[in-house]
Amino acid sequence: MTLLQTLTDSARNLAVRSPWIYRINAGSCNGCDVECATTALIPRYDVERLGCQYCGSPRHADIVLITGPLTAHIKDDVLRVFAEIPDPKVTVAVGVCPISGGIFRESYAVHAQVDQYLPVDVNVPGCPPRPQAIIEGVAQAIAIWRQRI
Amino acid sequence: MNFLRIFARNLLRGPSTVPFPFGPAWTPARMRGRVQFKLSSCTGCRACEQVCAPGAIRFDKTPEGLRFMMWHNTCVFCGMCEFYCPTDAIHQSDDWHMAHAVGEKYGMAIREVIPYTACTGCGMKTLASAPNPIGVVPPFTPEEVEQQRNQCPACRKKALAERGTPS
Amino acid sequence: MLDTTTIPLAVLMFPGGLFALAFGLALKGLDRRVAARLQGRIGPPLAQPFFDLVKLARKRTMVPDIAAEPVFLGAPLIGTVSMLLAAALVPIPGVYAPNPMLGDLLVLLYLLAVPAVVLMIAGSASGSPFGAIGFSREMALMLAYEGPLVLVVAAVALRTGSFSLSDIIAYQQTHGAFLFDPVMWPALLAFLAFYPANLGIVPFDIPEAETEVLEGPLLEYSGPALGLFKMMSALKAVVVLGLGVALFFPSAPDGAAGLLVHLAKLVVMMLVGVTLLRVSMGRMRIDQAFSFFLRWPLALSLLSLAIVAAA
Amino acid sequence: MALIQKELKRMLAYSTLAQIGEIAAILGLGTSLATTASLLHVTNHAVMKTLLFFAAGAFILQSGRRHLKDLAGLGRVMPFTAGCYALATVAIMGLPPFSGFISKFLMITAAAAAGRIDVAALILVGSILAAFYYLRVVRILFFQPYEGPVVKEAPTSMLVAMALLASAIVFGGVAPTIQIDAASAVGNLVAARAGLPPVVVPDLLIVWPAAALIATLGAVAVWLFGKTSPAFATKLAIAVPAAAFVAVLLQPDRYDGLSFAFALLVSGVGTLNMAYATGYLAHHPHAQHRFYAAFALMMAGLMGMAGSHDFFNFFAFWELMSSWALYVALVHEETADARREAFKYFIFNTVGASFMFLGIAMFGTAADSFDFAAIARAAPAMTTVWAGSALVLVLVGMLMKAAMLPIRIDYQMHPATAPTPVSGYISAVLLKSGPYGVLKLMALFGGATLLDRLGLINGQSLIGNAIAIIGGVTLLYAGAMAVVQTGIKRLLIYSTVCQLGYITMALALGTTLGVAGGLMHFVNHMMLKDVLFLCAGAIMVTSHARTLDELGGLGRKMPITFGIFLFAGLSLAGIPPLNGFNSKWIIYVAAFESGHYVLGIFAMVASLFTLAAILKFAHAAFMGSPGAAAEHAHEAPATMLVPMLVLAAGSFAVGMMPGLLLVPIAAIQQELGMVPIAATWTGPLPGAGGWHPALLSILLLVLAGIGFLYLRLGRAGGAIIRSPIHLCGVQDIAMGQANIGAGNLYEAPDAAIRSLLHAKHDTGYSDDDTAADTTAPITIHAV
Repeated sequence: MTLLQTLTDSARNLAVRSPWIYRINAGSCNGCDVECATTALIPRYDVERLGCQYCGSPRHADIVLITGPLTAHIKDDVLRVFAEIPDPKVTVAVGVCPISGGIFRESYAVHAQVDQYLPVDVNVPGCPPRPQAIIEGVAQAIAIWRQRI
Repeated sequence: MNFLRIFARNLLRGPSTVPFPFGPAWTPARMRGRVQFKLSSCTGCRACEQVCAPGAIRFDKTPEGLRFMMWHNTCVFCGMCEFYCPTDAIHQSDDWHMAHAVGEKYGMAIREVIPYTACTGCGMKTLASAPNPIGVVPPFTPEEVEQQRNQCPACRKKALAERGTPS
Repeated sequence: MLDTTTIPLAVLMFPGGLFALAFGLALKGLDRRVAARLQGRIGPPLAQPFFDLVKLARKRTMVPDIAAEPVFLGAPLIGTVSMLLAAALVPIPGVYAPNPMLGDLLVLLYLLAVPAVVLMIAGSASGSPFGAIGFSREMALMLAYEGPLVLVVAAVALRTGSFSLSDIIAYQQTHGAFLFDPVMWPALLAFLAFYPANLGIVPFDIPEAETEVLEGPLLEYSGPALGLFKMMSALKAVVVLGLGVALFFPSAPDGAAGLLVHLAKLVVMMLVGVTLLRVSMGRMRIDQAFSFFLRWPLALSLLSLAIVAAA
Repeated sequence: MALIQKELKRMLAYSTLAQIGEIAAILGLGTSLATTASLLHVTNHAVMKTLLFFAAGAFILQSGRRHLKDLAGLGRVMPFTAGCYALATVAIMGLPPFSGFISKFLMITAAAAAGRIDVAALILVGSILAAFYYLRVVRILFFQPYEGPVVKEAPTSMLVAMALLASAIVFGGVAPTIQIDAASAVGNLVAARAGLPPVVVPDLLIVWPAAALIATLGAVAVWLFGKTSPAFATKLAIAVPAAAFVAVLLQPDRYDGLSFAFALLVSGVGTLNMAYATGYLAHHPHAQHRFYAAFALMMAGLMGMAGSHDFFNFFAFWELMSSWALYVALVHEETADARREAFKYFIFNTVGASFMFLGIAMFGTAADSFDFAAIARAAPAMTTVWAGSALVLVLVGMLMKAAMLPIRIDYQMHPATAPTPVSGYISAVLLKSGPYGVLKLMALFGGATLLDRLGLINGQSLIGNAIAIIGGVTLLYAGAMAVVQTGIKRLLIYSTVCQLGYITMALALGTTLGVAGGLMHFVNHMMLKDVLFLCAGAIMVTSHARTLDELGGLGRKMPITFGIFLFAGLSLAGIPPLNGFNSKWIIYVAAFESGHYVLGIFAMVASLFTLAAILKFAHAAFMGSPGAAAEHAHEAPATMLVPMLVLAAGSFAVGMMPGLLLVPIAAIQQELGMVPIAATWTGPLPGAGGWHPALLSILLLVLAGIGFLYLRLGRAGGAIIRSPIHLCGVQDIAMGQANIGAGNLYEAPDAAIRSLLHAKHDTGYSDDDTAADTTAPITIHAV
């Protein structure tokens, strides 16, 4: 058992070093989206050091960044795209909107807390949160993802 | 062909990446980060509750005193509360390390109770908040302020009346 | 039968299977790191493609409900396997000469077409409209760059008089490498325009554009199937660059030094042709790319054919 | 004049004038052979014309109508009379195996013997015109639906007379010796009085090889039994080609090497296609036994041609194979398109055949015997101009058969409206008779005899180079056109013409490697293209679609057909370990070695076009999101799947062991007097860099096994999850709208090819043109 055990453990350690990021915009004002973009692309906060890479398709995703307060109009689309992401996945709610609805908390058009509908793992409050805060959130997400992979 | 020059410069100067997760990160001086609350200087005027756009700050009366609640996960860090707080009880620090697991979602809050004190005049429960007399002629002397600190609003009105100044 | 004992070793271990795969992944890692450094950021660790493969191996496989499953999952397998085999066909001057039973330049040329075909079948088998658009664009691109490639191969074959890669290398060792032979310069330029398109590098990776068509054919792939595609592209890099080296400047010392020189050449070709191009250019539209290939690469390869025929 | 006639009897009268004109022209030549030929034609024409008038009289008596238009569909109501009429029409057009053909052949030979090529050409043009107005009547009689009052058959007395005349025609064709002796006796009398030498008539007896005989009699039997017991007739239909196959096997000495292989292939693939046809036509059975009979007769023609030892027999069976038997098979579905396209193809074949007819007549008369060996011996004696022009005429006839001329390919192609088994058979086998004939002629006249005298280019004959260049240009042109098509069968037919270009080019190279590559591709293409057509047939049966845009996502409902199609398609397109690539590889190496590197480059680029066309077909039909046709689609029945599997297995076997084809090819080359290629049963491919496909395939399979382990890792977490495709979360797009149809694939190259070849968007079905308009750049076909 121990050989298999060590094998899977070493595989997990290696696998954890390449989390791919996918961003779902659940009706956000794009403030957080711009911050998420800077975390990956701008040389200053290059998230690729952690092995992260933006991927275009939900099928390739490991860490899912959700921004925006999940407006009613787009709710079921987001749920459907979220279902298309293969397991083991980790969800990071970026910005206060997905966590609690932020400014739009009591609005009729917003299904405020995202984690009523989706299992969220890490919250990164802020409107928008600093790129470093997002990187910190992603680092915590990677730690959680290590157990699930 | 200046992109070749840019490449050369990048290669020579080396990457300008901030080593954040593996090293400390620079924070700008006037960064509007996490909100901090100093209980002692809060006079319970509830101005911040009025002015908080996302409704992150809430007061409610409890038997021991006026409870102040502030939920970081709704706060949009606009800084209005700090601006309007007369006694700068609320202050935005530059701490942005607020990423947290979903477990402590409701843990990211400040819950402080401003204790009631018995009114020196009539023995009623009141907040020990210093009066803020505006437009009182002649202006209060410091020991008058100290003396009225522990009085309920009713006694303060009486004290003002005795002083003969229009409130 | 010829001594076929060396073939399984060649295909599985040294120039073929594991070695080509490992070197391909290292090449990809180096490419991503140098690209990051050119953009002034640190970039991923060198072994990043290897971590990607291990992670993909541990994820669940999802298949679209309208996809034809055997073709959907079989396509990446065939692509990767054909590239593993093609790696054994590419000679390493001074170190490894492929066994003639395996095949010559023409077989290698059409084995190179197999990954593109596999990508197309994967795109349309997945049933998604993005995949279909990716399929249509991949075929348009292939129709564009195959012309110049065939002409270049014909020019080289005419010049050396045979299709077997070992003879081509021998010819160049006696008559001087084509790199320094002015007659073959147009062919070299045409080949330089061809191999970024074949490897799907940014100016020409229109079929798998992340932003426009959400990675086209690879959209519906997850887990190990996607890992196979990544392996395929890594192997294809090794094979195409190896072909470039064999065709244009194969002169190298024998033994271990020859291997190092060969690997160094591959790295140089990768850095110049792939990384520099990838970082400095934006992605073309499909009709631009199509008409680009029918302009000067085609003209150059025709010119080279004419010169070689005349000379 | 006859052409513009509307009324039946006036048309017949004018046609009689035309025939008399022919007879007078031949009589005018004055040679003894000419007089005999014209006398023979007088007797034959008398019989045929009276039968035509009898039948016409019966029509007018029964239906009371004279004009051609309202004779529509009479064939259904008065089968025997119309049958006799049709038989007489075919005979008078000079088509084998009836008496008209013998007399027409003798007349043309007489004209050629007298050196008057212009007269012979005139008669041939006359017979082409005749074909127009004769066939028009048959088309109206048989292949148009009949509406009108009930009309009973002609009275028995007339029937008996017609039967007698019909049997005379048939007897005159099959055993013409009695008639010829009688005519030549009279001819001698006339010649003696005019002081001319006695006439010597070449022996014009159609020698039926056993296999051809079985197939013909079988065809007639199937047609007859078809009326009474259809089930038995269907089984008989399958038995006929099988019996022919056995007959060919039993008579190996009857054929030379090349023809023996060709005959085996003809009957083998014929059996499979016939079995497939029984399944295919079971869905909308109408007059399918007439179809089986025509199909069997075509096979008979092919096998007879393979077994022929002299030009007369060769041409007789060539005509039988590609004339009226083919017409009946093509026009089976009796729609307006089918009639138009079949008529167009019949006329094209007649024109091709008349070229050949003239050439053969010139050869025959120059060597005053039609036997191959005799002509070969006499060839050096002929004047270069005479022999050269004869050879060119025959070659043009054969190339037109293989749709090789690069101009207006869509006229030369066999129609897409034919039922799929026959159009598959034509593509795979019938069109191959062109290259087969070219190779036979090259071998017969190769080297010192004739070809070299006609000019040499760096060691190869001028004509050989010309054919190779024609082949090269055609394969590029047809390949490009194939990419642009969206009609199901139209696409496959264009790619057939492209592959035939490969074969003709390879054979015409003349080098041993070229001929070997050509022959190997000959067989590979026969198996692969037939499988592709059978798959297309399976699709059309389940979805009744005709263009690719109506299909989509059939792969899940028809997995076996999809698997076979993908295997055959990729193999034909030239993917390395498969057999299509092996033969193409030999052709590339041969082209480069024999100095034709331009043709080699054409070949390599064209194989890419084939790949584009095949993948477009596979995507539009099998993969992609399911269209309307996919709901009720179901897997093809067993009778259709078995032939496909047999052919696929055959091509896989050849892929693994190329020796299976190479060793017989080496034997054939030995017999044709060439240096045979070095080939052993399990050996690698011939040529300089000979590699072994089996080695590649085994290695691929081993590596695939290892790769599969990596693939299985993904399932560690349980079964594969089936989830809807990712449309960015949008739910209200109907599946049909999400389908990228065949029409809007490859926009950029499509536009380039269309502008280059100014090809319009046609699927071969006129009424479909309105549906798929070409102006809208990208039209998403709504469900």
